Parts: sequence; structure tokens; C-alpha cells
Amino acid sequence: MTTDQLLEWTIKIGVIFFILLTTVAYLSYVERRVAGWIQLRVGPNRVGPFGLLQPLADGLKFIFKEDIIPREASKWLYLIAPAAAIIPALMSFIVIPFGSSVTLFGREITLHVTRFDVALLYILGVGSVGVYGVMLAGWSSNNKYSLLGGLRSSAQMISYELSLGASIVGVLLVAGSLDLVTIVEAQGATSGYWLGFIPKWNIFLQPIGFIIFFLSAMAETNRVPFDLPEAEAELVAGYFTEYSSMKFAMFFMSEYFHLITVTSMATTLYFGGWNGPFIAEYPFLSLVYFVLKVFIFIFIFMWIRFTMPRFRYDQLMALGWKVLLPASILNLIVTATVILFVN
Amino acid sequence: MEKALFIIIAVIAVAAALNVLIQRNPLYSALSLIGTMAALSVLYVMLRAQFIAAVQIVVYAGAILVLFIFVIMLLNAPKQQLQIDKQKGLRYLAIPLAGLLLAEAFYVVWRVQDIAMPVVKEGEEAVGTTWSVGVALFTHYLLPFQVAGVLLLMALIGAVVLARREGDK
Amino acid sequence: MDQPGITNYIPILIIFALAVVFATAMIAMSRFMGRNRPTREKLAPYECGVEPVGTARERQSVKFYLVAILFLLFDVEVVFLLPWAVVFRKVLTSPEYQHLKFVFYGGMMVFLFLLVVGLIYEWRKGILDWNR
Amino acid sequence: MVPLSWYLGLSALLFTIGAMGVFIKRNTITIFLCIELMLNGVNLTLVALSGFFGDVSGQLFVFMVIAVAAAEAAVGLAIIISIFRNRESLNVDDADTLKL
Repeated sequence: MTTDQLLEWTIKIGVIFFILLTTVAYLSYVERRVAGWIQLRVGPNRVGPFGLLQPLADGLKFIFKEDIIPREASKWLYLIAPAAAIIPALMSFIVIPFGSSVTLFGREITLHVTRFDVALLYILGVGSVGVYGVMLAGWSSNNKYSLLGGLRSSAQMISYELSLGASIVGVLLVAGSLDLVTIVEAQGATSGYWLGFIPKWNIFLQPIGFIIFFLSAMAETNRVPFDLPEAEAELVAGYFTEYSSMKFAMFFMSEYFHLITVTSMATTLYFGGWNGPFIAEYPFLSLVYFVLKVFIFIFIFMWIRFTMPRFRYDQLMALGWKVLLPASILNLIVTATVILFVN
Repeated sequence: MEKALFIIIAVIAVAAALNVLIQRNPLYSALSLIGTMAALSVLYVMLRAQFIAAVQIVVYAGAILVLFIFVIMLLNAPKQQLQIDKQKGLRYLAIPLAGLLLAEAFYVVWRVQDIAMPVVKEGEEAVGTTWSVGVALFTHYLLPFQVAGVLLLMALIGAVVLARREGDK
Repeated sequence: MDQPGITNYIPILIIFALAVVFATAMIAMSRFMGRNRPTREKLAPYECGVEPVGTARERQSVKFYLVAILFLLFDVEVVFLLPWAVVFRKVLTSPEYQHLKFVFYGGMMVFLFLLVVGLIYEWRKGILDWNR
Repeated sequence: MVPLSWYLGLSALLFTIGAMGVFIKRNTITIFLCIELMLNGVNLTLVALSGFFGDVSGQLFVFMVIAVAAAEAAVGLAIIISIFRNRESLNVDDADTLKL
């Protein structure tokens, strides 16, 4: 390890960090605009042209709001919980490949921070640690809505983590590596096309696996129709009912970070990551393709949010345990058998 | 450089482990143990056991301790009430026993011959990657692997039988 | 750390440090930037404007615990699947392991069978029905 | 390079802390946590020796230990829950009749 390399990592992490924060701020704006568009309303349009400065106004308002610690809360846990939610949410981005490599300032720069042997397992691990923020927030507030929201949310997250992990195993069987960069490269143009024009993306090999992954990812991120933990009508705001000011913003942000993580994972694992036409000639296009694919997914998530009704809690748990988990195991067995006989 | 990292991580691991003993509330003890698990996982990476390091985080920090904290939160046990301690003597036995154990361990450690880590050549599958663990699991360790499957099934049945109320069928 | 693959893990430490600093800064910001005029009502637990009744620290349903226990055991089984999935395809193609082809396949099928038996047991016992 | 003895020393220390906890603590759940700590101390030894000898066996042992720890935590906590239901206490001294 050289100082050069350390500097490169630090700069890359800093840049990605900055871009992510901006993206998250604007996702909250985009989400409200999409909501307005779908429900024939206007959405935020007062602050700046088209309301583009709305996230800035929201941020300032968050900072200057009163910070309340409820009387009967466990003070330390109450303070630590938002940090426990946001730290794991930030950590998974370093292994996601945003693009192939570009030449900048006369040296070749790969568009991912790092790659290692167990990258996918690392993302799963960091994601499973994220459940602590929810549990601690719900418990430490000493509020009935918070506690019930926290319990429901953590039970939901751990249930769907299983089907998420099991659906990924199907991709691993095809790709044969836990390293995300290797998985993306295996889906690239160098491995050829089917029938001359269909790219070798994993979605065509694992359609059922993808559907399981997609549903589990939606439930993992607590989005409608799986947003039981914060079902407004019954639980106020779920596990962060008592939170205010920046601490509320931290939970909000970590949910958006998770959204970006799962959509990037869907892109990387099933839709060829940064692959697309002409990336050999213009490497910068790879970054464009990646961002485009991720945003299509984010849009689909938002679309579903504003068109679907909410599940009942028992339906939610039944879907996870009785449908998605057995389906992913079945998918696994079929995939392994096909590979055994085709290879 | 590497030694400095080891010392920092070791101090974190030991401090978190001691905190498990110091805290009176089991919730804080369990949270503190997460620190030890994470520190150990860093050490595993330094020892090149990459796969095991990730499994440590996924299973220990992400599942076992989640279960512990769930139970602590669900039971909401009342504060430890005053009661006659039946085995107070054990407490005083702990310190000398710990001293003995440590002395014994450090005698062994002191006698350990220092060897260098084997160097892995370029292009060769290193020990500790997913590949090496996966191959070993299905060649030399096939029987333990199947036994682990049976063990997990038994644990599943046992836990459900124990935890369900007598009333519901 | 002389091995090339291992240094690639260092960015995890960097981003962890950065995330901790960021989270601390945000918590500190909300503590010191905003105004702070607590009143008794403001600090009471929120119960839709009604006077709070009792405490939230009560014993909860055992269902949540059963979900966590099932998750733990199945999570370990999924972790066992991962190294198999990674090596499976390469094992089938490499001549070195050709004779072990069916060991890799059959071994995992037995393991998956045990997993499915566990799942069916839970199902029949009604653990997976949230309503009961 | 960190010498092998440092790893072994740290693992002995962690094991001892865990063993002390089993003696000192009276809360069943904390005792359980200390047992996990002891297991982890031993795991570090296994991984360290595996790394220094370049043999993957030690890591496979750790994999098995983790699986056993998971099974043990599941069954153990189920026992603790059913004892707590009958005795309203988490103290180990109240669980001395070999039945629920």
C-alpha cells in the first residue's frame, strides 16, 4: 500500500459521499414531484425555479428545528440510534462498481472505490447490521407507537433479508464470484451475445430470482406496499415517531441510502451493471448507463409507492415466509440442476 | 503500520469485552459485544480469512446478537430485584481463576515460536477466499457440513417446541 | 498485509471513520443549532394528544421472538449456500474436480432437503401464520 | 508483520474475560453473552493458526463453531424465555430445578 493509493481511495470516497448526499436531497424532491404528477397535483414548486431549491430549504429547516429528547427515553440509546441507522447505510457504496475505468489527468481511474473477494457478502452484512438503528430507536423512545413500529420493522427486515440472500445465490451460481466487478464484467460484451443481439445479463437467466429479489428489496427498504412499520394511519411515524430535527433527517436519509443501494444492486446483479453499447470507445458512457438504470429502478419504486395499497401485517409476513422463501429455494434447486446438466 | 492497527483493534476488542462485564443492563452488554465482533472481523481480514470475516459480521453481528437484543427487548425484565445471592463465593473465585488462566495462557504464548505467514504467489487461490472455503467444505469437511445441517434442523424444532406457549396448539 | 488482495479492504476503515464523523456531526448539529425550550408537555411521550397511559416497556408477543429465531437459523443456512454457489460452476468445468461433480451437487441437495423439512415443520405447526 | 503470539495472547485475554463473566454475572442472558465471547476468543486462535500455517482447516472449524453458536443461541434463548415465563426472573440461581 502506497500513500498514492491511500490518497486515491480517500478522494474517491469523498466524491462519492458528496454526490450521494446531493442525490438523496434531490430524491426527496423528485419523490414529491412524481407523487404530484401521478396524483394530478403540483408538488413543491415555490422555492426557486420549479421548486429546485426545496431540498436546501428543507435542510435548513431541519437544522434549526428544536431537538427533543422525551422525558422517559433511554437518553444514550436514543442519541445513538440514528447514527446506528445511517452508518451502515453509508458503508455499502464502496464496493459498487459505478462504471468501467476512465482516463483522467493522464492516469487510469477505475470507477469503483475497491473490489475484494467477498464484496457481496459485505453488502449483505452491512445491511443486516442496519436493523439495529430501527430496533434501538423503537425501544429507546419509550413510546408505544415507536416500540411497535420498531418491532414490526425489524421483524419485517430480517424476514425479507432471508429471501433477499437466497435469491442472490441464484446469481452466484451463474456468475461464480462474490466480487461485484467480476459479476458485472461477466455480463459484458466480451462474453458475447445470445442470438447475436441479446446481452448476457443475468435477468434473462434468473427472471424468477429477480422478481424475488425485487420484492424483497422493496420490503427491506420499508417502502409502500411494505411500509407497515410506519403505516401513518395506525402507528403515526413508526419507530421514529419521537424524533425531531436532524435526527429525524438521519432516519429519512438512511432510508434513501438503502433505496439507492438496493437499486444499484439490482442493476449490478441482474441488469449488466454499467454495460451497454459503445462503452469500449467511450468509457464515460458506462457511468451514464449505470446511473440511468438505477434511476429507472428508483422511478419504478416511486411509481409503485403511489399506486399500490398497503398490505396487512399478516399478509406481509406470509408473503415473505410462505411465498418468497420457498420460491427462492426452488429457484436455487432448478438453477443448480440446469447448470449440472448443461455444463 | 500493521502493528499499530493491531494494537488499536485489540484495545477496542478488549475494552468492549470488559464493558460486557461492567454493564448491569444486558441490553448494553449485548450492544457492547457487537464492538468485539466487529474488531475480531478486522483481525480476521488481517489474517487473510476474508470469507470468515464477512460471515462473522453477517451471522454474529447481523443475526445472533439481533436475536439476543430482540429477547431482551421483548422480555423487558424488571430491574434486578434484591435477593439473597446463593453463590456469592463464586464471585471471589473468579479473580484468582482468571489469573491462573491468563498465566497459563501467557506461558504457552511466550513459548510459541514465531513463524512468518506463507507468501501467496500471484494467480494462485489464496487460503481464506470464498473459493478455498467452498472447496474444502465439500471435500474434506463434507460430513461436518451435513451434520451442521442436521444440527440446525434440530435447533429449529427444539426452539419452537420450547418457546411456544403450552396453550396454543 | 503483504498479499495484494488484503489491502483492498482498507477503504472500509476509511468510510467507516467518515460515516462516524458525519453521524456525530449531524447529532451534534441538531443539539446545538436548534432552539431548546423544553416544557413538560413537549417532553411527554406522543400519544396523539391524549395524556400518556402507562409505559411502553411491557412484555411483547412471543411471535416476534419466533420470527427472529427462524431468521437466525435460516440465515446460517443461506451463508452455507454462498461458498457452494461460488465454486459450483467452476468445479463442473475444471477437470481437477470432475470426479466430485455429483458430490458437490448431491451434498447441497441433502442440505437443502433438511432446510425444506425445517420450513415445512414450521408451516405445519402454524408458526408462519401471524394471525394465530 | 504482527507476530503470531500477539494474536494468541489477545485470544487468551478475550477467553479469560468471557470465563470471568460466567463466574461473576448472575443474569442468564449476560452469562450467555459471555459464553459467546469465549467462543470468539477460541475462534481467533483457530483463524490465527490457520493464517500462519496456510491451511484452510482452521477457518472451516470457525465456520462450524459459528453454526453451532447460532443453534445454541436459538435453543438457549428459547429455554431462557420459558424459564422467565414461569419464574419471572432472569437470575441463574432461580433456575436450579432441572425443569421448566
